[in-house]
Amino acid sequence: PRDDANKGELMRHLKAGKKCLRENNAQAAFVEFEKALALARKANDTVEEKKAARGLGASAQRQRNFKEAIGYHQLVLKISRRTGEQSGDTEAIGAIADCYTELGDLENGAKYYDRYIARLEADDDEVV
Amino acid sequence: PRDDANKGELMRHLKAGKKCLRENNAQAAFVEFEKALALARKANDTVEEKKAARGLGASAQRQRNFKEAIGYHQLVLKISRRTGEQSGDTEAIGAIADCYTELGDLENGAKYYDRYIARLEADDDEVV
Amino acid sequence: LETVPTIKKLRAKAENIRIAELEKCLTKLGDGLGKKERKLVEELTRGIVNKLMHGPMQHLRCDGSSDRTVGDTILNMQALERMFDLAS
Amino acid sequence: LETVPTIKKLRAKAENIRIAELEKCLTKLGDGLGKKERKLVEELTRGIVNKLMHGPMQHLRCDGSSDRTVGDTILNMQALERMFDLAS
Repeated sequence: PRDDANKGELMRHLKAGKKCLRENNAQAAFVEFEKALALARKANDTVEEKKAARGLGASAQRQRNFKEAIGYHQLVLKISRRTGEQSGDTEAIGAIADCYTELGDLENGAKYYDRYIARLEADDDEVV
Repeated sequence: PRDDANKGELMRHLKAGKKCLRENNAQAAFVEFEKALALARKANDTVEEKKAARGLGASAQRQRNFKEAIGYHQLVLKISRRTGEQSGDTEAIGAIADCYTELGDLENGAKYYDRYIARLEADDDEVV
Repeated sequence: LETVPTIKKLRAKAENIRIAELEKCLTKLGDGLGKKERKLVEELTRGIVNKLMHGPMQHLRCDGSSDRTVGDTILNMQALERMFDLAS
Repeated sequence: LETVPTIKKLRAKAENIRIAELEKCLTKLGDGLGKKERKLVEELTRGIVNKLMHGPMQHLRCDGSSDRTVGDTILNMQALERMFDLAS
């Protein structure tokens, strides 16, 4: 029941973060996803950890903190490598390319867009 | 109960027609949709009459009977005018344009594509 | 008028992708979807494709009333034929 | 490299359309959809957009290995900017 309570809290933070993002409140979203990330790590829950990392990346990007956003999108890819479960990778790679492009680093933008485009036709980026 | 039985038979023919189309058996599909059209008319059921007309258009088109197909797609538009219920019109207009284009009548193709394109951005072609 | 067959090919290309993805999804969903839900999902796929292709298709037409030139329309057509692999 | 910002804009355009249509549909569906179904429908929309935009995005890249020329890539970019109204 302790674990269940923690999972419940984790899911509440993820849900609240998504809601804040939809309402264009990226700052509040970031706080929610940070809490979710901490709880997911404590529980060794890689599925929810990835959702939190993705949310943090999106929230940072919305606030135009592109370097920080790249870090969190890279975290998504890192979790995928660790678990062998690639859902969400295509979107993360596209988002990293967007961030580099925003930073004016077109070389790295191009590099990640090439990886992104190569994945578009293949099946299928599950949604995290 | 008589009406219910007829409706059941009508729906079976529509379903069979769609299945034949998916299996690339347009000739068999045409027969099913013809039966469905007759039953829908007998029952004054304009919703299912439109589905049958649409199926007949698609089946004729698949067999490269483009003139016949145009007639059935026009029937879809005619039913819409009669009922004031425009679902499926965008697709019918696009299909008519395709048929004229196949017949080499690019003037009429262009005319119907213009109508089609004008409707693409507006809401929303319900599926018949 | 020479762009008219390109509109047809582009429409067919988009429709093939839409149908393939939709059927893949409906197979995965199995009986998890009622008739009304199925219809709304089909509408959703049509809405996305139609709104996405509206721009390209519009720019294949040159109706004289807009300031789009015949030259631009032809360039658009050639680019779309390349990009969507429409040469037949 | 000058096509890179266009890829970003094109991606954003397609994503905006996808999200808008998806939310419209989810609102209509209300509670008619379970969590798993919702996820599959979201995947469906991503699949359609990704497969539809694969060609155009690929043709914005000119990697030297293909026989796509820089000139074609620039023409593709200009056509996409026109057709998807990407000038910003």
